[in-house]
Amino acid sequence: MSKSTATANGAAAEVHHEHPPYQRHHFESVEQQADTTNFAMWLFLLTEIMFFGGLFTAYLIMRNWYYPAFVEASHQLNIGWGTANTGVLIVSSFTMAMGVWSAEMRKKGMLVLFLSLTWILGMAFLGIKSIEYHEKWEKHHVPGLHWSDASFLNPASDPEVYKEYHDKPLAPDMAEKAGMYFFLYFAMTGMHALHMIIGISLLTFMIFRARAGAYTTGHVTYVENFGLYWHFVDIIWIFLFPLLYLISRH
Amino acid sequence: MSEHNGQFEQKDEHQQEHHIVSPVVYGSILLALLVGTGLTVWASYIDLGEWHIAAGLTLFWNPVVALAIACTKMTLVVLFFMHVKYSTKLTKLTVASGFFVFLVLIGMTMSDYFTRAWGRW
Amino acid sequence: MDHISPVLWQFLVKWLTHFALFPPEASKIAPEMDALYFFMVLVSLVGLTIVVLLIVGFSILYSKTRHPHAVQIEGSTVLEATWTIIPLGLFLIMFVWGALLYFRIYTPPANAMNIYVVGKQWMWKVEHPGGQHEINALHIPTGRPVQLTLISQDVFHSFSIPAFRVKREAIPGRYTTVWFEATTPGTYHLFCTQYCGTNHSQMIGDVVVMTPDDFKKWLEGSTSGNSLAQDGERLFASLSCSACHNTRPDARGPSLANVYNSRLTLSTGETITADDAYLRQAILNPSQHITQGYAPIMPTYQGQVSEEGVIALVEYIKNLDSDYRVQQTLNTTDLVPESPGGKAAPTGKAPAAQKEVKP
Amino acid sequence: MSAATIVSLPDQSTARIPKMNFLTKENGLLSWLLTGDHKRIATLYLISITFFFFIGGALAGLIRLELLTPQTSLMAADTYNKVFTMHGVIMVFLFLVPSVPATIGNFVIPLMVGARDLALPKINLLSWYLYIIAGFMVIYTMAAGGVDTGWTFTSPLSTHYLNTHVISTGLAIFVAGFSSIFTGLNFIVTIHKMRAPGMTWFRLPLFVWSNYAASILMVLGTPVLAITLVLVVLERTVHIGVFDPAYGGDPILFQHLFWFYSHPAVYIMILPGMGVISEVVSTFSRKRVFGYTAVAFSSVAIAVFGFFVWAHHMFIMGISNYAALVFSLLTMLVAVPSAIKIFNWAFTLYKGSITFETPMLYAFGFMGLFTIGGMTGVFLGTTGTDIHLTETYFIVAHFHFVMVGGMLMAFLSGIHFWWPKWTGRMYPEKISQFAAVVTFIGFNFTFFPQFILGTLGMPRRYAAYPPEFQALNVFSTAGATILGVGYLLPILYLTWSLKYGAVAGNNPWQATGLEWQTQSPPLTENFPVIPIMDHEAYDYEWLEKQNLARLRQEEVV
Repeated sequence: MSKSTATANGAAAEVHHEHPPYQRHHFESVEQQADTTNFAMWLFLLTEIMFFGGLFTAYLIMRNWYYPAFVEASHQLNIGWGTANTGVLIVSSFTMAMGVWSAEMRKKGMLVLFLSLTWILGMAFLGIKSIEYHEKWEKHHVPGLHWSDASFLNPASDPEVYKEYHDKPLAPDMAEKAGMYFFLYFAMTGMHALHMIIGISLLTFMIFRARAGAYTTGHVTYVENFGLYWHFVDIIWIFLFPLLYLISRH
Repeated sequence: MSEHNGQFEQKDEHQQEHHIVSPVVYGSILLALLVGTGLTVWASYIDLGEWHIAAGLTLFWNPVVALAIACTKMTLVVLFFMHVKYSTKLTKLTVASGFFVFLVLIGMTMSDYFTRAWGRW
Repeated sequence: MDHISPVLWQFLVKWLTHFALFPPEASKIAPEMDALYFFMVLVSLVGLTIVVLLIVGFSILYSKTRHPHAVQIEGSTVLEATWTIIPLGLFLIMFVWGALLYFRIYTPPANAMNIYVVGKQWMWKVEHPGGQHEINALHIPTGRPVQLTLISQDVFHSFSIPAFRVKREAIPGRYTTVWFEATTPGTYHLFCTQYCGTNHSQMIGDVVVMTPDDFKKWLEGSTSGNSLAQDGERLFASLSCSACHNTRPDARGPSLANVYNSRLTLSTGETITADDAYLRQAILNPSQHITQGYAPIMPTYQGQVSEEGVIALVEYIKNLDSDYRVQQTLNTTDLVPESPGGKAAPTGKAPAAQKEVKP
Repeated sequence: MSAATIVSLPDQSTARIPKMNFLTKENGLLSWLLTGDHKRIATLYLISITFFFFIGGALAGLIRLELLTPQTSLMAADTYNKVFTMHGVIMVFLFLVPSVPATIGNFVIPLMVGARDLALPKINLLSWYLYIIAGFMVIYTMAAGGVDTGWTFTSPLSTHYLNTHVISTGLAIFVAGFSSIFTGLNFIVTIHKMRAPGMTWFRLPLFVWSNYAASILMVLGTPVLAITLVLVVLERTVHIGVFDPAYGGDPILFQHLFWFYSHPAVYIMILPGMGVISEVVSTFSRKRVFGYTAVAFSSVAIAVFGFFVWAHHMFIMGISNYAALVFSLLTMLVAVPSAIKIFNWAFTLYKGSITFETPMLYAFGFMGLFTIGGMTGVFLGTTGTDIHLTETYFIVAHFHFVMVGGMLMAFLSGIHFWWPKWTGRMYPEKISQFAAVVTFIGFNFTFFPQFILGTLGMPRRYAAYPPEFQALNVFSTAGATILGVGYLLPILYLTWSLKYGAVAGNNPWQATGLEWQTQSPPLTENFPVIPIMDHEAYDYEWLEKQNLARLRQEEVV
């Protein structure tokens, strides 16, 4: 108690010393502000976990029910693109981490460089994703909007997939459940892509701020917290990739 | 409890704040993650077989392995890229509680689905 | 009394005549349910009285006028432990007691007579095994366990008979069951308690409990000519299920004789009991469970067979203990003739009548 | 003022509302719409929430009127369905969930922990704007013809069979959800990081503890509801999805996901109310809360166990019997902490020095009604009796006892308790006490008959019902009118007090919380100098010392 009062006086004293420009009025110290925003970011990520949690639950149940449909539907995904995208996202996570590092080291040039790299990789991810989406549209694999069971009722009608996996034709009732897979595929990757888009738009803004030197004067909180967000989006993909692309490829 | 929290908590975070992870660590993590990705793709192409635990309850190894690798990758990202390894108890607790509730959602929902066969409907 | 307006007067009379605290106990489970219910009411009342007494008592004893200076008290671990443990104990008693009831109500006995109920917006369709159809009404005998197999053909409904203290949701796409044994003849309310759209409150009916004799009379009086199983048999023939499900060596589908309640081994290696729910799935989503040794070639009958149709098929397959008639339907393209067994046995043992004929 | 009161108002002839306070700091609409001040945002919230409460209340009135007669005489069945749906949606998502946290919590938590503001003022303002957007979407829905899914959005009814405005309502709730996520997030961060020097966890007022617990539920539960509603909307638009069996989905999955939020939501609604009761009971019996730690931890226990019990809403929906057992057992466990709280409050009165100002009367009402509400909750958590009682008026009565009898009583208690701090003025004591009593009587008249109705088997959400249920329904409606009066009175005299009320001074109730040690209405930055907490919560001796010290100073001057 006495100890706490002692430090308390210290804290009270802090009110009077000079504030850096980026310290909000209601914080006692820069550290407090940094901790606070950092903790807030983590809590926000918790909500994000639960947000995707609902989707994952739905996915697991449907996958258990309609396993054959899920297998053949996932064979329709291009594993090359998927792997590439995973790589891209992981590297972007790395560049982001490096961005945080250069902000901490107060290296303005490197910060801008790494943020831009992250931006480019993020765009690359979205580009690849859109190629995949387009492919799905071409193949009539967009449930509800542009859908046909053909490639599951008769896999042979789709040679390049068939020659790899020799899928057996699905019974009609199971074939239509492939639509369920693609519904979840679009829901999950779509939700993930949305997070990417939000991230990239924030990055754009940050790159300009960074060039103005906003984050290399000791105020790294913003970059750090954005980093947390970016890594979280990466983690979601780390799970989406095996769940959606890698259902029994053998 | 009360001593552990309060402004003391903020103090030790203050020291943590300036722990800067070296690019070498980041680099090696990146490497590990890429290797993990390669591994999981490779593993998905070989049939790892299955395990009949009981009648009507079979465990396929492929998804298990895939998820295990994914979890490892996640742990690496969380610990190093997201600095949790160097953060306060509070942050660690926050992360833990997040995953706990996530598992509650999935686990307890599943508990319903898996025990339905037990009853006669 | 003249100063009381007649409306109010009527109203009071109506209230006094209709006043009741709980519905009639017309099933075997009802008294047990009420026993638990009143136990809980008692506990609640005691609890409430304690709380109110404490609040009122303290407010009088320690009001500022009487007790100007408060005595600061940290708390008391002993007291707090007491009012943690005692409620917990009581709650656990209720939990166990309730769980026992729950399992009884939702686990029908083997000898129960089965009646199918189909819920749709906004009516209840009841299918007796003897082929009697009812809408928004359910006739049942006393002194005999009755199992309801419920299904909905659109949204969630809930089949509630307050007088029996039973309730079960009718879920689209899956059978649920509940059972009861009526004790006192009479007419009771039947409600849909799960909100199901515009005319939810019109989805009500009567449960008519009759003495076994009256019930027998009613069955005979209201039969539609065919037993449910016979309807099923016609459907079975007209959908030409027998083309595959027969005993020929080259049969593309498993024979269905005695399949009901047997353990089936699926292509995935796991085994499963062929209960009503399974049979229904096998008709509507055939490829979800493939019997070992057969190809997933069976087309789905989703959309082609109504829920009643499925029920008829299920009832037919349930009672299919020989393939004789299946063979017949193979040989003759036209529908099978009435079997004498059909009318006689309203419980739907139609094909059973063929036992003697079987070589 | 009679002897039996602790109200100590300054000398009215000299007393003035301080010139400099958060209300007078800046003027003009923009200074409000762009404010970061938690007190101003709380005020905005209070106004908007009251607005929606009275819309919801009006709808409730319509429901009760329709139920006067067994037939659908006042409105057609589908109109009735729309009315009770909108009543549910508005009351749950636009009133109960944000009621205490976003208004009172928003106002007093930073004051209580001795901070200058919530940790994230901009997020706080954003959460209000989200709330308003959600509100407008709901109003749009009503204007455009309403929605009749019931506030539970049961699939496949909501996803397939209705052609009313499910999508706009769903999105409205989605937005409202994020508004409450941000409030909760803000509270957690503030309570962790913004406490004044010396304000350790166990010196926090219990109001802070209970809001902390509720915030955890908001942050972890709400997103699941959000994603569920997104899936419902998708299913309606693209006609394929995971809920409707017609598409191969599972409606039970919807129930799981929906109740995973909507059961903890019940605790989101009640926990902050419990916090208010702790403050009020302690203050008006001049005594620290009996067993502070027990009450504090019971809040956290409710929050934690709250996540394990959701499937008790699904006992008759064909979930596995064994799952039902587990969920029922856990439900019993979560009932205990509430019991602990009730008894701790009751014993807080023991050897106290009790006065009966309006907030205390509401608090007494809360304790009585919440006891009933909680016990009847056990009826429904018990698998056996649930079969008979669920989906009837019993469940309606139960959650209205908890939500209206519990939460609304607590809300009014809190408003009356902190009103002088908020506005700097007192409301007329006698009439407010009268209003409290009227509310209590009206409430019991309205909802107690519904327990009997439920036991008799009258299903909920019925526009028409068998005639033998009429008598009790008439009683219920009669009570509702009384209740209505009880809710209108506060609006009148509180508004009146804004201009004509007596000047309250810093600490009219002689309460110990930090918020009472600063001027009322407080400064925008809350405290001239951040206080240093050197005593326990509810330390009335400390308060007396303070007062003596102040007197001596005044003598010296």
